Amino acid sequence: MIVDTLLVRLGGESGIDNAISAGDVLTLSVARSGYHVHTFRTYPAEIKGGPVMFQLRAGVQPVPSLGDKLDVLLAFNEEAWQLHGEALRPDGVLIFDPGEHDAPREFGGTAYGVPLDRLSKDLNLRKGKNLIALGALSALFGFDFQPIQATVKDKFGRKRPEFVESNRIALMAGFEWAKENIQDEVPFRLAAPDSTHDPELVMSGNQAIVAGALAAGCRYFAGYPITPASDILEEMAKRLPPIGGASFQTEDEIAAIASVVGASIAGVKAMTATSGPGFSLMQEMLGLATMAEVPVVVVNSMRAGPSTGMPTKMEQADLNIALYGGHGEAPRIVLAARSVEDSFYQAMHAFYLSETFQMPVILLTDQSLSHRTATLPMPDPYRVPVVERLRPTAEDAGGYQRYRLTESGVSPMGIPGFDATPFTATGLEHDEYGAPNYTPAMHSAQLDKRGHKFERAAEVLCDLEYPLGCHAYGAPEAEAEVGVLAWGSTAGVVREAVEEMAAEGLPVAALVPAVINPLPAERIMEFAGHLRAIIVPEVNRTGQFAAWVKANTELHLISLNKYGGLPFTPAEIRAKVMEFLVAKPQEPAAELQPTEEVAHG
Amino acid sequence: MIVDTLLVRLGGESGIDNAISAGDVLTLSVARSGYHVHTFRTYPAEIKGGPVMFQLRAGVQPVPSLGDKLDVLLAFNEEAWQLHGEALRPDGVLIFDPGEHDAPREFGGTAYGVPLDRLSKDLNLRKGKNLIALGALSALFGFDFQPIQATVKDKFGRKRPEFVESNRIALMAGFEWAKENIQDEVPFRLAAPDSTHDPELVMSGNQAIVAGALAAGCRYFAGYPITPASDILEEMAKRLPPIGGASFQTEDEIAAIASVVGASIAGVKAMTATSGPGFSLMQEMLGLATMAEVPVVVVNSMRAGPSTGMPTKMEQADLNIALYGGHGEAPRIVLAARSVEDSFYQAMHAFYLSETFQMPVILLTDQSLSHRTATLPMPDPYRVPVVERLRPTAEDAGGYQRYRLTESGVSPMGIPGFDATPFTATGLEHDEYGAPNYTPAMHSAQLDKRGHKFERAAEVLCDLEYPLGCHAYGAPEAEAEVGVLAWGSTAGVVREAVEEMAAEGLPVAALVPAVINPLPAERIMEFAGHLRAIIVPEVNRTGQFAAWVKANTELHLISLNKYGGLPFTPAEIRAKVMEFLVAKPQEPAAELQPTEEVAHG
Amino acid sequence: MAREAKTKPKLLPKDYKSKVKPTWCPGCGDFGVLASLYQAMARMELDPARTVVVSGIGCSSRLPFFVQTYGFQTAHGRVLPVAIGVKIANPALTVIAVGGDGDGFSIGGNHLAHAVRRNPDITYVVMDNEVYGLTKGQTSPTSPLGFKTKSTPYGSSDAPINPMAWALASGVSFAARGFSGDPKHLTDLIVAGVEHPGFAFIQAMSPCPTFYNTFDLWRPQIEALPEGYDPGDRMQALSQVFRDDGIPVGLFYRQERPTLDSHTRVTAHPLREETEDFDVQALLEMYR
Amino acid sequence: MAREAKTKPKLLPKDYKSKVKPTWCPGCGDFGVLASLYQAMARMELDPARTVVVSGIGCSSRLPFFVQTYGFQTAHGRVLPVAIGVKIANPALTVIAVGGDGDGFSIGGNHLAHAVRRNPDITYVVMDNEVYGLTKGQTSPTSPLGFKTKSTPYGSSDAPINPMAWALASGVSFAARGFSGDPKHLTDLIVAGVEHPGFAFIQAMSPCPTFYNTFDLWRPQIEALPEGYDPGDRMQALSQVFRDDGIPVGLFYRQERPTLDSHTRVTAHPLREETEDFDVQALLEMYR
Ligand SMILES: Cc1ncc(C[n+]2csc(CCOP(=O)(O)OP(=O)(O)O)c2C)c(N)n1
Ligand SMILES: Cc1ncc(C[n+]2csc(CCOP(=O)(O)OP(=O)(O)O)c2C)c(N)n1
Ligand code: SF4
Ligand code: SF4
Ligand SMILES: [Mg+2]
Ligand SMILES: [Mg+2]
Repeated sequence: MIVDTLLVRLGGESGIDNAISAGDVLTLSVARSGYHVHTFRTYPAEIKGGPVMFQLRAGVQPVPSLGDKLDVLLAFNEEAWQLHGEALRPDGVLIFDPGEHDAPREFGGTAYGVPLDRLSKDLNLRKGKNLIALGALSALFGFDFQPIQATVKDKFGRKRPEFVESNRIALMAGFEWAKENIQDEVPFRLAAPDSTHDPELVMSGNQAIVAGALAAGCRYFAGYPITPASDILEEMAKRLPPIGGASFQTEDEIAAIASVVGASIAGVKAMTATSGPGFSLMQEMLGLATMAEVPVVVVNSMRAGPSTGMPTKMEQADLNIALYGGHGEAPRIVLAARSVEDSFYQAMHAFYLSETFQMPVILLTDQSLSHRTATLPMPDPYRVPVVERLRPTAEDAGGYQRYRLTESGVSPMGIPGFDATPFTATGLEHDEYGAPNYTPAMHSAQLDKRGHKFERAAEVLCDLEYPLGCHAYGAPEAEAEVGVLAWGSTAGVVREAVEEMAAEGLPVAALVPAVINPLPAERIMEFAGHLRAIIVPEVNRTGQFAAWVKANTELHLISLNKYGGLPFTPAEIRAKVMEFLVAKPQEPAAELQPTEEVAHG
Repeated sequence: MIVDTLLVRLGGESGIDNAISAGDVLTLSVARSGYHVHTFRTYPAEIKGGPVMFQLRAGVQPVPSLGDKLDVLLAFNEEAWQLHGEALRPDGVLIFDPGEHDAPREFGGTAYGVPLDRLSKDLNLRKGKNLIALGALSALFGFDFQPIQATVKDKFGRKRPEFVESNRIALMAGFEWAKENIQDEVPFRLAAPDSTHDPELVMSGNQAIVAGALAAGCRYFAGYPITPASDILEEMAKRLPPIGGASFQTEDEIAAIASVVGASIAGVKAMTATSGPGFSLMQEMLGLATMAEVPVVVVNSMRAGPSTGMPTKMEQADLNIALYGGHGEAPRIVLAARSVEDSFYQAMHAFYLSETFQMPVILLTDQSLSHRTATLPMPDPYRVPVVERLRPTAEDAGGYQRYRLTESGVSPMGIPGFDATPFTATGLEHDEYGAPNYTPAMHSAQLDKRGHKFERAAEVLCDLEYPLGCHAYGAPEAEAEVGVLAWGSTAGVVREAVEEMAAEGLPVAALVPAVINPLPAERIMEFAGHLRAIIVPEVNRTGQFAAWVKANTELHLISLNKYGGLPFTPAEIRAKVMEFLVAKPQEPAAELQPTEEVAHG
Repeated sequence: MAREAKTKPKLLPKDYKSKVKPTWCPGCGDFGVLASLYQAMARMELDPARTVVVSGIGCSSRLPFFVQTYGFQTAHGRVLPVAIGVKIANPALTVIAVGGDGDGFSIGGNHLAHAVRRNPDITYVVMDNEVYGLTKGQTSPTSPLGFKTKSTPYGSSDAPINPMAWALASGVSFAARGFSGDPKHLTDLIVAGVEHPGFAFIQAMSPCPTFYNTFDLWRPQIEALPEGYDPGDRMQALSQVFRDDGIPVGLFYRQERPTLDSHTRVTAHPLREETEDFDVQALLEMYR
Repeated sequence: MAREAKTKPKLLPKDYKSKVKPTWCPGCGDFGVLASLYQAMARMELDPARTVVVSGIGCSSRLPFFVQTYGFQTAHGRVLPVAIGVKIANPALTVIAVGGDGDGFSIGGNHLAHAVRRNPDITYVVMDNEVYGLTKGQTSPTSPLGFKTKSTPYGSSDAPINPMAWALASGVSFAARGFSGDPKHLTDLIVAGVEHPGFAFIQAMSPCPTFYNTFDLWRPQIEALPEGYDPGDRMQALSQVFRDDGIPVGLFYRQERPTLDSHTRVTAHPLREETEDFDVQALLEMYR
């Protein structure tokens, strides 16, 4: 059977089977062959030992989500079969190592035993199993051989040339063994790629954020390592110095955000990136940025919490702290990236908003998106304006008022070394010059100033267009009966489920805003229109986004929560939507779904 | 005229006029004379210099609020008149120093010039002005002389005996000068106190919290100085060692909450206290306490924010961070103290809940309540059960599961040195034994466990009675047409305004819960009943409590916001209520008040 | 430090092993430190129910799970203030804090300096691998200048911290350095540290073969402190820690001075057991 | 450190005075430090538009408001990481950090140690009054043992921190101590600190007459470093800072070593001015 998408999962033991690096090589080479790809991976929190899995979904058309049941499972050991067997479709393909375990009896699909360990030992390759497996996969599914080899060379060629050769040998060994020993035709094969255009880019969500930030003019980064945000620090450390910027690993997250605030005071677009525990630590300094009106961008890549939680698993549970995390009334703009491509645009967007409104902007992503690699069309950086903060003019020179009470709430910001307008910024309440002032009138006025900026941001954000604004999928909204309202990385699964259902003629539409605060409430109300039910899927227990939308719209929403550290699958979204589609349209929504529903995951 | 309450304000320059210490002495002595008292004070954030004010309201009956217009203003200097003249009732009494300025022409009430500075210089007293002023006040208003002298002796007798004598001289000098030079009868005089019962206690809100915590069994405190919470640290440092407890000034707030978590793991009831900036810093460790299920109590005394804000001013703007401040899903119980007396009970309550549910409890107070001194009847500590956390039994000894998935969500907690049940607590997600576990099923189950405890707390809290539960004031709820729903220290003004209106026959009732999370939503719905309008006054800009109630009840609420760093006055509450009472009852509430209202303060 | 009555059956090092299998990479230096800890615990016959091992976050901070005593893995960098809370709450407990160089000297550096000056009776073993293990190989505060990692691809520009000098300058009352490749010696140091009444800081050089394999680099440099070395002389200790040749190991400094709990607390009982009957009414009467 | 072209009219100390009137108590030691700073600024002819004075929170941290340059009062304890951000972003600026002993050695202690090892070209003046002024007189990390305050009514049990030793142990490249009662000497130290290419730590002993009046206690103890003292010798510096008689003042230590910005940055231009044309498309192409 020729299929449009193929979903392959590699499961093994961390530090032994190198399933992740095999997956990375496979991903890049499949993408270079012209397919669209979308990956998902989970690591243990241990460095070595513990189960890892890497999953690649390749398609002829764009693949917005991680997919549902696996087409192919490559199990390096028995535990991998036990962990992932259930995820394999009944008629799927299992590739296992007969040296590790027997073909599982209960499995009714096609099972191929490939003696990975033995072949690797025969070749005297200590870490060859993964490339042998790739070779076998290629032989079976007719993947092009060339790009795999080229990818290995690209990835390791400079640093470890001997590695390239041993990998080539391993690849060939797996390939040839499979050609010789497995004659059956595999049950499904991916259709040929669309060869009419160049291969797309292949990036991770975190790489896209870095590229977007650099495109927006970010030239200062400071951070402290933390999973799953560390690679933003690492990428910045690599990219910034050559283009004249600076990157800096600090002693902790407080120092990171503090130095970012300092760099911004000195006139540079600056950013930090962290995850939950570090984000909690940054709350005080974020309040200072709001109070002193300093533009800063903070990326928070969410992982399962609370506390240290599950550092290598995903969750969408840091929305509340992003919205409300600081003491006092300290508005912040909150964005959530929806895909790898969107990560690029939202990073640019974050700088646009932060410079325009002179306040902190928080960009949320999560473990699944940060570490997702996916194909994307070359982004167009001109789609997002690159702006600079408002600066003092000659008029301001005498008696410069840094915190002048303007109508928009935004006032010109002098930069040391560039503007002859010295002033002292402070976290204390202050008058228009910046001097401490505790009178009721001034406190109210400055609170209003900071609030108005934010409220004005809501207006600006109202008519955002693609790629920055709300994304809509599925049936035309006027015809839809059931809606799905999602945020962040859940966008992909929702898109896939809803588009598929709409293609089947089902009246389902979806809306996914990127700007979470200020929420595009009007657009959401418009979407809600005459929908019978609005489902809000999110990977958390209490429905943080649903509560936020309710607080802003008073809509009745149906929460679909999953909280096991893994993303939704399209099938889960579809199942929930179907509950409401099968119900008679006459019944009012409230009766269909009197209480909020929770699906454990 | 004989009056039931008298409102006196002392305004001067910090470090020069000693208005605050004069106020403290006056308060204590008036209370000892058998009156009820209620104070309010604002300091500058500077140590010396800057305007301070101290306000005492004394009454024959309990005085729940700081009152409205001043009956008496004692202005130590001209600035004090400028700052506070407007607050003085037109027919009020102004006492000023003619050496500082002339009697203000625009003032139509009674003005007495008392040469405070000259008298003090004549007596060669460097810091005597304040006691001279008290002497004059006593002469004019017929305050009892004896308690003032006794109070001075109590306060300073041991440390500075020479001070007692010089103060006595100053007091007498002011008294005699006024007797000699001012013959007029003052326009109002306080009625004689009710002498049938003993004088009540006189405590500050922070002192009441400390007493309540000690009564609940708190034996460990750690904190870092911060206004307006420092005196909790100071009081604990004084009180704990003599009763066998320990108190500890740490290097910062993170260390404070960390050591409290450590002390609690070792089996001791432990607490810390801070204000906004410190509370922001504690968010990560609070998440650990939720995750590892460690009982801790954190007092957050709110001051005007964001950032360093206005450390000596009040605001009710830390509700959001108290509810939502940590990353991930980390439920916490949130209480808000409503009065000095309630501070005692809620501190006990906090320990009751924290030990019962093995989770952090946040007790909110604010600058105005922390530093308010007021009379209160002797609290009854037996009204709040003193409990200990659930402990392992003999059955648990083999294969002890610290995080057993019980129905209630609460599982027995072993204490090192007391229980032979070693286990390792962690901020990682864990299995029932406490070992790290990242499976979806275990993460969901443990999130549910932690969530269920909290949800069960909601049930327990539903039928709380006085003093812990909701306080209700004013007209019988069945008869009320307009309701006021308040929280925290705003309780006092609301009570006063609503009781007065109800006494006038107006159909107004108020409800003030102490437990903010989980919110007693049913009780609030019951209160809402058939009310035409529900007004939610709070000292912040965005209506944090109103939003929280809406999220929990979907009620339509009318926000009354004031945000200048000062509390509401009863008149402001009354004015807002009247807007809705004068409207015809036929009109629907939504038309009366289509948008939220904001009153600047 | 709590010792058990000698009537109980003697515990062996393996009795301190918990059921949780160490998750460290094969060859990780931390195995040596863990083995030393088991040995030291057995030698001192620590009562598992009266011993608390506290840690932060990092590979090294996983250690408490592997020890069959009470344990608490806290948040990154917060091991010491938590340990101090435990100790003040119950001075009868043996409190051992452990962690890594990132946990202890980067995010947690200030708590170290302040713990040191307060001198709580806690033993703090830092497994120093000069790298961030758990987050996969970034530069740590003890990494050498010019160190190339993913977070410093052009080489680290920060002079490394000298943790021993730091502790000595902050007034530490016990400072020692060991090597995970010599668990016997490390065992001795841990025993001495636990028995020292006050804060004992032990820098355990513990290589990370996965991200910075220093076994071969360090082993030839490890050497005992010079003969006749006097651990009572702080200036001498400082001159040893500032040496730029070799990695001297041993007890650098020891001094007895009052401990935090001897100050903070009126008695040395667990706070839970404090007998003082507290009469809240009497306290409240003071406010009349 | 940025110097102005000599063509502009010479600025006098009073020209660095802002319109905001100091809010300190009469007699506060910080007045002396402020006066020294005005003097030092004038002597170096610092350009107010190219100078940034950064602080934390405390009485002493109010200082930036009183200086007519750019200023930033940050959060309690965070003065140094903010100052470092400013400096890296624009190495052409003169960055002066100021604060108190609580701000710098208690909540902010770790940032000091890490700033020191990175050696940014910043001058950090700590006004040490051995007490928390702004919060009304609690014990600070430099308060003497046994110090009785509202937060330590039975006397402080924590051995004080020795900030100079701390800085030296962390590898500071310039360490000096002055006294606010001798503003002339302090001026010289500030000038030397600002001119030093690297991190200059200056402990300015600055009494708080309101909560801990040490003028009379300290004045007789203040003395110059011994004759022939060599500020190039770290061990000698340490032996001076550990002295328990007298309060030696002067330049304890100076060493030139690469600064943070010389490492972190490819050029010494303000980042805003960086000319490298960045082509995001070229970067993106690398991901094909
Ligand atoms: C607040 C916070 N920031 C960052 C992290 C991520 N993190 C976990 S361990 C670690 C450093 C580990 O290094 P080290 O302490 O040296 O331990 P090792 O793994 O080398 O033993 C970091 C940065 C975290 N968990 N929490
Ligand atoms: C996070 C935080 N914690 C506590 C405070 C309260 N606070 C303000 S200043 C200060 C200490 C001041 O002492 P120091 O730094 O020595 O300055 P001084 O007033 O003595 O000059 C404290 C604890 C705060 N503003 N922020
Ligand atoms: S990464 Fe390094 S420190 Fe961590 S377990 Fe592996 S070898 Fe040990
Ligand atoms: S309290 Fe002390 S430090 Fe603060 S201004 Fe007054 S004298 Fe100076
Ligand atoms: Mg390490
Ligand atoms: Mg100080």
